[in-house]
Amino acid sequence: MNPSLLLTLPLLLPLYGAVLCLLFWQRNQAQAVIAATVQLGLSISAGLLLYEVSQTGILTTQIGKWPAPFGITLVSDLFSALILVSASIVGIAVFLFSLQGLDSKRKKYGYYPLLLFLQMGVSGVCLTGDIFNLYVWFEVLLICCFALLALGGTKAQLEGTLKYVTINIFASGILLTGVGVVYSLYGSLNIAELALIVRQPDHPNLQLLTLCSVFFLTGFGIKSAIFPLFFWLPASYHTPPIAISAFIAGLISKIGIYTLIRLFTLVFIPKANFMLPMLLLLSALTMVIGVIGAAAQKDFRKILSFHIISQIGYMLMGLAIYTPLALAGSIYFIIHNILVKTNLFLVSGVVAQQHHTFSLKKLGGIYLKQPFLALLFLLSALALAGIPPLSGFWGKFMLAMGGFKAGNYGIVATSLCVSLVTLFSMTKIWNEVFWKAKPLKVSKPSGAIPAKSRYPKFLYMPVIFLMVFILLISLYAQPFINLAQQAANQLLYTNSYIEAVLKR
Amino acid sequence: MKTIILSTAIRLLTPVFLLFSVYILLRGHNHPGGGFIGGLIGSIAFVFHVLAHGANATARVFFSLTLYHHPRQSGHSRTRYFMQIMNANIRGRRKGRNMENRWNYIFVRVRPVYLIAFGLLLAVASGTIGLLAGQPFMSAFWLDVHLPVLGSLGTPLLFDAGVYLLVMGMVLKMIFTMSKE
Amino acid sequence: MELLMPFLVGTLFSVSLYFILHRHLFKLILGLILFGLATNLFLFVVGGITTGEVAIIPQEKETAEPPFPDPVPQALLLTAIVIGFGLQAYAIVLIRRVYQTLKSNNLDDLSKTDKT
Amino acid sequence: MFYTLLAGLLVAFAAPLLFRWLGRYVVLPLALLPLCIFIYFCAQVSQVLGGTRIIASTSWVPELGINLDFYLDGLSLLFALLISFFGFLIMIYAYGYLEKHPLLGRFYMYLTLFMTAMLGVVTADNIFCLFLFWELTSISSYLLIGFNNDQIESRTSAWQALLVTGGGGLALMGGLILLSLASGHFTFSGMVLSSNISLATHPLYLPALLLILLGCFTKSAQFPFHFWLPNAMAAPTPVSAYLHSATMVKAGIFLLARLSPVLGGTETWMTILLVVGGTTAVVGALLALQQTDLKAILAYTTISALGLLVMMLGIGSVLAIEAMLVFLLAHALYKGTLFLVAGVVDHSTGTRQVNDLKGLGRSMMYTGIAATLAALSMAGVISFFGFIGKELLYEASLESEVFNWLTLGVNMLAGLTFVAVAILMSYRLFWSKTSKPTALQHQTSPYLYLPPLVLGLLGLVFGLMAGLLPAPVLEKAALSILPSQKVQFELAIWHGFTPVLGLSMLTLVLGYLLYRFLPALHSAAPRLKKVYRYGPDSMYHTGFKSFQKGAKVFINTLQNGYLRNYIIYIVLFFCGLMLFALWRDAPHVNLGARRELLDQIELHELVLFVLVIAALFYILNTRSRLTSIVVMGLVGYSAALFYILYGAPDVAATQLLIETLTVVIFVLLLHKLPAFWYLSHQFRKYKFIAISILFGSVMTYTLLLVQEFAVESELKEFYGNASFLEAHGRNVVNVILVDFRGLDTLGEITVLAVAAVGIFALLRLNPEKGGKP
Repeated sequence: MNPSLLLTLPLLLPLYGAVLCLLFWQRNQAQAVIAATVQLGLSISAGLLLYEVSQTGILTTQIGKWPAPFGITLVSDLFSALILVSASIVGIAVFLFSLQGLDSKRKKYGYYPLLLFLQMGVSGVCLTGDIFNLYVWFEVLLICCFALLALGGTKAQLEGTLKYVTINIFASGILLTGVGVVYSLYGSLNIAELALIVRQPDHPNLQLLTLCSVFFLTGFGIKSAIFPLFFWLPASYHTPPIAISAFIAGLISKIGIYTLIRLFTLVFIPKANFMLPMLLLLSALTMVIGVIGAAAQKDFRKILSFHIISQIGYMLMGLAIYTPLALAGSIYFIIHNILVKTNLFLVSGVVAQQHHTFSLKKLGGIYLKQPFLALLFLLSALALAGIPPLSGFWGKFMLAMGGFKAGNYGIVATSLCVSLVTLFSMTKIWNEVFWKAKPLKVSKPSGAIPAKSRYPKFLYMPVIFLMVFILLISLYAQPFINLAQQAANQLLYTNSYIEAVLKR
Repeated sequence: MKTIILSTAIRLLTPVFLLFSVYILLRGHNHPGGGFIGGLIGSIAFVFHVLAHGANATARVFFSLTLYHHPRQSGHSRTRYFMQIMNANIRGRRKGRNMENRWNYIFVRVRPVYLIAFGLLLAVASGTIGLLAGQPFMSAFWLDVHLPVLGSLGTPLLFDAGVYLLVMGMVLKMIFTMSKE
Repeated sequence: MELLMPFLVGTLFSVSLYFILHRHLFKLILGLILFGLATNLFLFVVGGITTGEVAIIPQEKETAEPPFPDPVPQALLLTAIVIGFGLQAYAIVLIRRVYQTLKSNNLDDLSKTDKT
Repeated sequence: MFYTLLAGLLVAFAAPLLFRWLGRYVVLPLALLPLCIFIYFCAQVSQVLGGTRIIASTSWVPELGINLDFYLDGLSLLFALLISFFGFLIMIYAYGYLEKHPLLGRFYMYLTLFMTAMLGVVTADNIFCLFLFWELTSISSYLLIGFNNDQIESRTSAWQALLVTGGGGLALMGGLILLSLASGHFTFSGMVLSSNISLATHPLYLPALLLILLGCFTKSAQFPFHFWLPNAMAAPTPVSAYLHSATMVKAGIFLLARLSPVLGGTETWMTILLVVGGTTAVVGALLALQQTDLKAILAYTTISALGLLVMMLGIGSVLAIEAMLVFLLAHALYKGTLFLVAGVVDHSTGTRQVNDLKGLGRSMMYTGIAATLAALSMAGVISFFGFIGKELLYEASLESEVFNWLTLGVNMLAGLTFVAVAILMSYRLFWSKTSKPTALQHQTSPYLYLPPLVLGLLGLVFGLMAGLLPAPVLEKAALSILPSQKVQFELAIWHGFTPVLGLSMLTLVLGYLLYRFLPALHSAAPRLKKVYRYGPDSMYHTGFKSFQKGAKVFINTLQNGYLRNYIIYIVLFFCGLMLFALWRDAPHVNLGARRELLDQIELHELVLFVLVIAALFYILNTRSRLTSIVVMGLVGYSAALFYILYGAPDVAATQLLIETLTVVIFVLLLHKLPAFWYLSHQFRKYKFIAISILFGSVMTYTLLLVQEFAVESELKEFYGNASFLEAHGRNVVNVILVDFRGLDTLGEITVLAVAAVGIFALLRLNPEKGGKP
């Protein structure tokens, strides 16, 4: 297939979909139909892209036919294609959930177009090969997240969004200055060309590369919620309805880590300076503090939210170890986490729909009443905790193996300890929500959760849908691990990327 | 703000501003200007109108269209009927023998959100043309004509026009919503 | 002026950060806007500033002849300004809604969602 | 073999469905499964004994060395037979035990899952395949312990067991990875084949060994991780009998045995195993004596027995391995029986307290017989299999190279306890004379007493025909543990009058005396509570609670809800890194070289500069909101002036218009707010000023530095050349925006569109106006 079509479809489909949704403003049925079509098309095109990339190697297209460093490049290697595919899967699941799991008011005020714009932003971030364009797509992501997080305007949402907005605008500013500095020092915006430039041993500004990387580490560090920069996440992710927070929590923070990996393998090679030990330290702290935070929570969604941070630490760990195996572990872990985290959020949504609360204290008895839901939760939770043969194990295993091979014993030890605490917090939810008998006091429906839907069982659909994929990458892990390893190799041996983009 | 002079001035100035904004849009490719600046100027024209007259008035004046029509009477010629309709719609005169109760109208409201959608659609569609022709997205196509203000005609201009519409729609949407608060 | 601009940008950054750290909502939004301004100016200055020339090809020529300012930072800046406007407009509205809903303009009152 | 496991998994997951269709007859297919598996493994016996190694291998993730490799040697076979046979009996027993339980289907699911996992553990060749099943046993054990999920004790115990064994599992994972790195193999068979001395001197040997031992010790309830096992007795009795006495806890022993040809033989291995095993045996025995709950007594004696097994592995001689294997089998048989008996008693009388139970022999005769058979084996009475085990234990201890008297002492102590407990479990419960035997709530069903009876009898049969039945399999098993040694088993009831026989007799006598003292010990037990406060169980609970509390305090301090603190962390992080990078890598700014630039500054520039700075300082101090807006607008317009001064008319126009719009929005939205009272920073003002200045200075310095090193971009030239000729536009900036970098603009207008939608939703959709959102 024509690569320019393949590469632009993930951008164009949601964009056209969103435009159509805007034209059918406030007509929920029509918008749902449009969104459904787009989700389907998006996953097909992402799947085709992945297939094509795995068959023929890195694909590129030059927007506007302007040659490489001058026009904007869209480029897809295996890593981005994998992320896109998982994003589209999550998109379908969240869309299915929103059909019954979101109130019609929120849908009326732009839920579907916002979701589609958000997906467009995700595609843009994954596909772009230009550092300023990356910034632009991140802003698209950001504004969509703002709008979605505050959609509905409850007190908690507004409070959370305010913190999210402030800190993320700050991050965007830092990123923008970083882009300016990079352009000024190296005279290019094209990531591949930058990669080429920083690999010239005699470039006069090479010593300033670390300085540039600090901007991007901080900027994307904030967006991906690594240790001292994560505070917006636990403040905001648990406030909106599940149909929103599942997508944002499941996907968006991983997009930040995706970018970090992309830039720190291509441009800001951390090998030569203090960045690598720095990243190791950050990943360890992120893991530990995230998991401690999760252990302290007493709310279904808050546990899950805080947990994201800890898992981000794992993803950073692969980058910090900087070997193909560890990086493959990170990639696999990202995909696993996108699917599993979203699924856990969706489960919490199903639970909340019927019990009107997320508080561990008030929930209970689901194990007896809804054994199937309990099974779905248990599988996801164990996958998150990295119990073999579920997906989390593979990622963890590759990271641990990579860490040991590289001699980074400390970080592996930390990650294993953290994984125990993960098990602790997941089983805490299991104990309280599923095993414990339901407390007699029945809680009233509160704002963030829609009233009972007509087809409560329909909410199982997205959970089952995601579970199929989780089990697929768990039990039939080999092809995915293989892909992750190839992706990691593409990332670390940058020549193929540079050649594909610059055609040199 | 609501002094009569000012509001009259704004009423008169708004179309001027709008024309100016279109001019800025069109010359943007060769001189300072372009879709953004044009769109912003155009929207600022509306903003002042909103500040002076309120959002509802602006919406009524600029963004809604009432089309009057009536069934053609058997004795009237086609030309006369046409004149009547034109009279009614453009000059606002809906008179005529036994006509008072026969006028029907169609009310069309252009919501700013449609402007946004249409602008975005225009912008992305101008890029898609290249894609459909088997070229990369946003590949430019130029017509071989040369116009005085515009210079050449091509898809990038379409793109810029989309930007113009979207910016205008966005600002209008915001201002309308805010002033109704 | 090339040497003075960094100090101006630095001052802008300082003032904006000071406002962002303030616990009054209104000051927060002022801070955010000034911060956006500071980043834009930073981008502009870092792209190199030259006086007098513009990046427009004169009628009689076919290519731009040096000296002309680098158009790339300008284009980036334009994009950044507009994006910044979108974000800021949203932030302003958000702050108004926060004030309306939570009945406070003190940021210190907004610490409920974080607590366990 | 692979299909056996697959069948197990499938049946396990089908169990709840089968339960829905078949009701309580679900037991039929589920009991049939272990029976079939047992028969399957029986059919393999002759091959294995003949020396063939049965291998089944399925490729799974070869990239990581993780494949589903299985093999069946003597050791696996012994365990597999044990597991499947026990599994069969337990399935039947569970049917009697949980006859009317509504969740019987799920129970069978977990139990079958566990059985399959256990079979996987013992037949795995690939170390990570073993790990997979190892974790599966932990999980299924967790689900089974918490089976009475409405009771808080069950939940807590299940959680404890999971965390302890799960933690051990993670250590094991680390250890196995290190082991595979050190040895270069992913399979046990590969490691054993290439096993040489070099592994012991490998730098990774010690960490790998320690981690693996940690995993094994937690699983096999070795001191100080033994505490979860007695608590796990919250599970229904079939579970306790199956998992926590006969099989799962022996997974650790199994792995130690499996790895002893690879890791064993070093001094470290020996010392750790002897010390830990010995301590566990003693502690288990001492604690068992103080218990009055039947299952607790059995649990602690199990711990003690596990300690003995570990000790024997530590000694590692042929005799010790022989002793270990025999004792393992004997223990599984009698302890399983006794657990089942305890379950029957509990089920029929409603209590497990020793002091409330008396004279049950008449009402539950078959159970009593089973208990007696098992107790005789446990006490090590001649002609029972337990006797052979005990003899061998003593013999091996005496022959041990190190600590031989100490190991013998430990063995004796454990033996005494076993005798005392055995008397308690049989004589005291069933046959002691009493005027008021404990009344039964209901009759015992044959499903409940037949399985223990079979097991008990098996103890006698194995004892009598020791050389015939179990010996060949055990011998093969020993061969897998000691591949390089010559192993010859001669199991017999009668060895003649040896010192060891004397010791056995002595144990019996002393054990009886100990039994007489049991009531005294029981009454003394409450006084020892103080000691337990420092025991590992209460340490666990204290640690657990303080971890949760500490985590809460910690996270509430860090994530305290104050936005400005978050910003401060971020800014400090950024500035710190920047300063470090500047200090470490970057050259210094050389302002002196650029001094002449200062002379080029024109007056209007300077005025503008001063104006902006002044405006900024003014805005800092003003209290009026309107003034702030105006001044802010002024600053924005000045920026536009700068843009126009330095050749960016498009940017300037945009900035101008946008500043205007911002001011309008401000006026529209914020002027209606009620007059705001002034909120000062109070005390922290200076801190904030310092941080702000730090941030500003870092940015200034960076800017100055970057200016110095800026390069001319090739983009500029290209755009300058191509703008008109190829893109048909003279305004290069605009051409970049709509053509060269049109995608940026597309993204940008998307931002605007989303902002508009978001603002609309934010202002229109709120809970106060439209009811619930």
